[in-house]
Amino acid sequence: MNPEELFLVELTVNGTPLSARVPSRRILSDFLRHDLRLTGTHVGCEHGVCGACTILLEGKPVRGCLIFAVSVTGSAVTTVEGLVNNDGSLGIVQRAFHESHGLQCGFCTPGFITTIHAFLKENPHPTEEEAREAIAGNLCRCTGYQNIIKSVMRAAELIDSGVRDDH
Amino acid sequence: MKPSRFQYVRPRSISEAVVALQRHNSKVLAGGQSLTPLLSMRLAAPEVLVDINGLTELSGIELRGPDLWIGAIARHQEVLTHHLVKTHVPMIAQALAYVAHPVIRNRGTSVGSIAHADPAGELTAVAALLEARIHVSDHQGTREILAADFFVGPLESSLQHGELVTGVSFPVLDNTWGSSCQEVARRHGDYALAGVCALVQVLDHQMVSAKIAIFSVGGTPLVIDVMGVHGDPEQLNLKVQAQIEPDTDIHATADYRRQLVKTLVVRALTEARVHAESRRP
Amino acid sequence: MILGCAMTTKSFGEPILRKEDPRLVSGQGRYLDDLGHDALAAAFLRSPHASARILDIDVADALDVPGLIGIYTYEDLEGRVAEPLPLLIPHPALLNGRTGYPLANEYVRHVGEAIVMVIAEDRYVAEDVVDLIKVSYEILKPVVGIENAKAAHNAVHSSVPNNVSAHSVKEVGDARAMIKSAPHKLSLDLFIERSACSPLEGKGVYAIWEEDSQELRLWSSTQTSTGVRAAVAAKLDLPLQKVECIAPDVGGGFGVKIMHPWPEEVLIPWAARKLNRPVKWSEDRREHFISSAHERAQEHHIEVGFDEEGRILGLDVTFFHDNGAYTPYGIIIPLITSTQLLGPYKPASYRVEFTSLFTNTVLVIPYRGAGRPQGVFAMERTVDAIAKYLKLDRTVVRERNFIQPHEMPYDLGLIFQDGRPLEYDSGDFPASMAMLKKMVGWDDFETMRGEYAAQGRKIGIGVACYVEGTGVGPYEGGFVQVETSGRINVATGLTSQGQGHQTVFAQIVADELGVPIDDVFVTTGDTRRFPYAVGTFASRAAVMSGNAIALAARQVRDKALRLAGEALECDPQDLEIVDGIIRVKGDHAKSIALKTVAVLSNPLRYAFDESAKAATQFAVGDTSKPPVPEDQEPGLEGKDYYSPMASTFANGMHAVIIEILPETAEVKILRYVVVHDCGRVINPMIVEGQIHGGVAQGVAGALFERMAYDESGQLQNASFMDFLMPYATEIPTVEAGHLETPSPLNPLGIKGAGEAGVIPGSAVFASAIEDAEGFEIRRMPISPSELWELRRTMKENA
Amino acid sequence: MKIIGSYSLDHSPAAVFAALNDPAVLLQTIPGCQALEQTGSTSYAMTITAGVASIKGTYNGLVELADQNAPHAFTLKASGSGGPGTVQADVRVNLAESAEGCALTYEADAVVGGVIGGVGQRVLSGVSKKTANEFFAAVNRYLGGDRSIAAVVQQSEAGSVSIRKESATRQASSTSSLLVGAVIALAGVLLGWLITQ
Repeated sequence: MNPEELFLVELTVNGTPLSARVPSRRILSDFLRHDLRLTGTHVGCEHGVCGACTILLEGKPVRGCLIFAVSVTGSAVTTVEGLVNNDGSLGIVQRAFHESHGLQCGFCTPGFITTIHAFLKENPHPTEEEAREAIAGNLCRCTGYQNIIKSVMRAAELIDSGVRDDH
Repeated sequence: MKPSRFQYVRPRSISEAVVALQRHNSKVLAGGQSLTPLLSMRLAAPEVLVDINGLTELSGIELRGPDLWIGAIARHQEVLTHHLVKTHVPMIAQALAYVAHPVIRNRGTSVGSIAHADPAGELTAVAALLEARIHVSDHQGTREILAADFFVGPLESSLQHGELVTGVSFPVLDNTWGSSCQEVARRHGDYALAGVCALVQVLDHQMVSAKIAIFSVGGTPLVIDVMGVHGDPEQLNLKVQAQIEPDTDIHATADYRRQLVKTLVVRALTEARVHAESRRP
Repeated sequence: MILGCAMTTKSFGEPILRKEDPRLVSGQGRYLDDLGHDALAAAFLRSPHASARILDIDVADALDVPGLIGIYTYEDLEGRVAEPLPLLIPHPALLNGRTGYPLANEYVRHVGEAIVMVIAEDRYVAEDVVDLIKVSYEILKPVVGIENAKAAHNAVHSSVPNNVSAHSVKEVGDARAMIKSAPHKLSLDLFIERSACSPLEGKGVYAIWEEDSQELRLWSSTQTSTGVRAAVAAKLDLPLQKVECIAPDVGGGFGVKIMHPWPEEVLIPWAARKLNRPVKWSEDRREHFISSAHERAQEHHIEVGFDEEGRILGLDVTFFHDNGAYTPYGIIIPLITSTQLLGPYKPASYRVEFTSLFTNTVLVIPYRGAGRPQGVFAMERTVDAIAKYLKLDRTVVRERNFIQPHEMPYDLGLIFQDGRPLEYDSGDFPASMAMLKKMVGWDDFETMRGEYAAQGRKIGIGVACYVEGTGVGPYEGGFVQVETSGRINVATGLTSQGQGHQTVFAQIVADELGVPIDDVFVTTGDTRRFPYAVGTFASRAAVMSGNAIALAARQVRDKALRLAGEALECDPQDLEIVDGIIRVKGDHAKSIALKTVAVLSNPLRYAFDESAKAATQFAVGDTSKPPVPEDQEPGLEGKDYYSPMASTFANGMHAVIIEILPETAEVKILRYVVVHDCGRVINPMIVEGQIHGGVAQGVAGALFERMAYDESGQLQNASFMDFLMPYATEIPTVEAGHLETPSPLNPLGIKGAGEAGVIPGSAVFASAIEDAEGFEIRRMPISPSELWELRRTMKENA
Repeated sequence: MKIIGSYSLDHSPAAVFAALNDPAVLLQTIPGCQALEQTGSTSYAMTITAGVASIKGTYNGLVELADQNAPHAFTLKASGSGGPGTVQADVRVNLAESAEGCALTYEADAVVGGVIGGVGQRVLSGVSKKTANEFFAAVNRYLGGDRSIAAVVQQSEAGSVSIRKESATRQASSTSSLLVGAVIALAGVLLGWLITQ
């Protein structure tokens, strides 16, 4: 059997240009985690249901496990690591999760945070039902979602109060 | 759960794409939201994957004559929120609201969903009900397939080896028409246990046309003209039940699916009528 | 209860924000698959058959895959690795315990059992190789489901022809005679189906063999790193001192990660040593479904006798437990069901008999709740049936059967899962019920029902009670150390999977020592930091490690005060510690920093930094005494263990109001109310979070999740597409009320809270659905389709 | 899982029975059948390419037959495996006279294992019924004189397939049992499920 053909995949990840040569079948979440070593993006099911691998592709949340890295070369990607403020303090959604006990084991959390970050850009003043709807494509086994919804509402409050968020 | 090897082709034009699709055991990669899990589970192992995500000429959503054209790589979310869709073929947006979750809709394509011919696909029902036309290219030329001829079986279309769906055109319906998409799923965003789309025309507060498409019940979307019986729930149900052949699976019995269809048909027709009335200026 | 000392910033009992969070929300967690990027990857060929004999394994086609490192079958295993996996919890009633091999030895007994291990440069390649290996099987007739296991036309293990792994009978009083003579009798058959923990992170193992020092370091996504360490050392024939096991951040456990060693926990270290290269295996979702563990499947037959008032005179429970293909974790689940079924009630007599059965399905170990959801379902359905029969309010029958507060501690006359007498330590069940009824508006419900009925809507209310033995032994330990920088290091051996241990244990230490919580750093699940431990399960971490750490902190405090007393020339009794400063009560000028005492506690020869200079031999010391007094040790640190006489018993009561859609039989949850008593609460925010998560799993288990095996032993819903773990849109907002009945059994007065929320799920929904529909609900979970079919059957029968 | 289905053919039960037991016919009519050969007195091996759209794979199967009662009924026991999974099935086929010609009914008791069994439930029975109908339609056409190769499914096959089909036909023709074909036909139907996901 022949060695696999490699493709150069170049991404701008969290503002930094990064690249690696990988086979065409490398899944984007694996590429970020193992080739670029950004392990904040998690993989919970590899079939697109759990949402733990959600990242922002050109600002829009997508499932990292349902995209081939080679297919998005040249794109800008934001992961949960990239939502930290430039001074290292927590971004608004991250802070809201901390303040609202929106996580327990933390495994699903990066996918929620990226999803909610994008959601609040579009709808900065959600109702609780809209918040529930917004997170309804992500699975969490620990929290029962109640405090995640609370976190969405808290993040909206923080945005309103003018708390710093670099992203 | 990792895909097996494939040769990756990223064509720069439709003509390059259809040439690449001539290769043995090739498969189109558009949004990949249905295909990638199949690849990761190794249920599908195409030798060649033709990635059309770079074909920006296929990303359009536009009016073309009497039709609304949706290109092969227009994402569900773009379609769902597009003003032309909302204005001219609102049923598409009504159906897309049920398709998975926003994050999936950001990447998945509406045309890909039709090409996938999933019996639970909301858009297959919309395409069938609106008599949409599927535009196909291969290395020899192009052709159009009527939705009624396109869906052949569960996950199977009349698409031939080497063919690429470039877009789907939906006839634009004026504001005398109303539509609705209704379904019941176990969880929010899941494949429906049963679903019904309804399309009605109302003139002078009189229903003059009423058709439904049933999905997730049987292998292909089933279109039924219910004009005449639409006002009589009993006759309506008799007519519909005679034509469906639901299966029992781990989530629902066949009879429960029949019950859902009975309920959803009425719900969809009622809502479609309300929708038609609401669209009038 | 803490100490009788003054504290300015008490954190025990406060909703302190979690110390874990900043790391985890910013992507800086380190879960198993985040480690070892350059390690070799393992993948497994797993049986597609539920019962088969392996005839041949043909690897010829697989050998030329670039990147392949090794292919291993049972024949390749060496030494104790080739022996059956250990039976972790033997029990006299477990007559025929059976365990599997790390790789199947001739027979496979469930779909998913590992047959071949492939090691390759990465996981993609490893899976390519797996695809090219051909195994031929002689397919045998599988045993699936309790009925087939009982019938025993086929055997899971040929050496156990009747499929019975265990049988047990317990009696308190003569229940059968009491039922016979009771004024009223009922019998019920009740079923609960299989479900599973399903943490978002699967299992995983990463091992590094240090050839030079002949040492093994392994990371496992486990609920017990000490257990894994001991098991792997034994299997690999290594001295314990040459093996260290670390649980990194763990993405949820809920029980499935307490089992050890999993086959992979033996095989990956074995391969790492054999190849002298780091090796990693990360379980994927499909593997988790078919090769980890499930729980819950039980079939119960109940005979109950009661008086006119609804008081239970005799309760006779016979149940069958499906333990899957193997019993590595013993029969803990049916033991818990049999002992915890009674909940807050005191039937005059009780008999329970269970039979545990082998089936050709994934093995069974505890899933959050561990046998209690089934027991509570059985008991609560029985109580509801009595109420219905006597036309009494369901809560009234419950109240009449409650153990009363003045009867505490209450001995149930049974032996609990820890081998000790089952005695409730505390609890006020009538108060809990009163609170629940008030919160949910129980007494006004008929008005609400009428209002809904007037709109053509159908609603129902359900109630369920439980008692949960928590904080089981045998022990946990705690270590507390004050560094000269003022940093407080705390270690305990048990592991964390999201319970907030780094926060709650820090809260305990901050209060005990009088230091800012920010200075306290907790390590869990690392055998290098604390080698003696049991593990995180049975709602035991707060009770066991919390108390051990408190005791260790008290040692440190005593030592600090003694040393400070010497330095300040005063009686330690007159000292207090506030914000890390030891000072004389009432004379705050006279003080010494705790970190300075840490310097003094360790007499030094060498001044490696400024603070150390203060402890060198020419700087300090009473020359009339040795530098380290005879009964003392250097360093300001303490270690202690907590080993209780008995478990503590938390309790709770849930009520739910549901609406059932008339046409589609979909169940909508209108309100979900919880009253919970877990003794003194360390961090109410975290306890509430545990309840929310537990309730979500309870809802899931009642209305959504099941393991849908077909008759041939194929799991038909082995993905998140068809195993219906609920999203936010399916889970209600929980309204929680708290009672605090302190446990008299431990220094902190606490009880466990981890599992509570899930326990009454099936019981409370069955109660509510029955209330709404009017017919009996005897099997859970229930889907809209099943409820609709049941409704139709009832109508046809009527 | 149990699959029950029926099909109405325009020819007599005897003609249908004969066709279903003629390996040459079966090779032409089983969707995706590539090759078959006798491996024992009542056992046969077959290779089948099956699937929907371009999601296809090649599978190897074994078939045993029993309970033959010409021209009314027969049972086949089939098993097969490929990348996505395994299948074992007992299929009872009954043929009865009808106004149209022959009323064929089948009842399959099948075990679908591997990945496909775990994730394919949503469409398994739909796909299997459809594949069965395609097969019987092809048999019907064959009996009606249409000799074009299994039109429905073969359209998308590459050229190399038909070459292998020809060589396979020769192997098949050498088998003696009249029942082989029917058995393999239905095995093919069942195996066809495998890669439909």
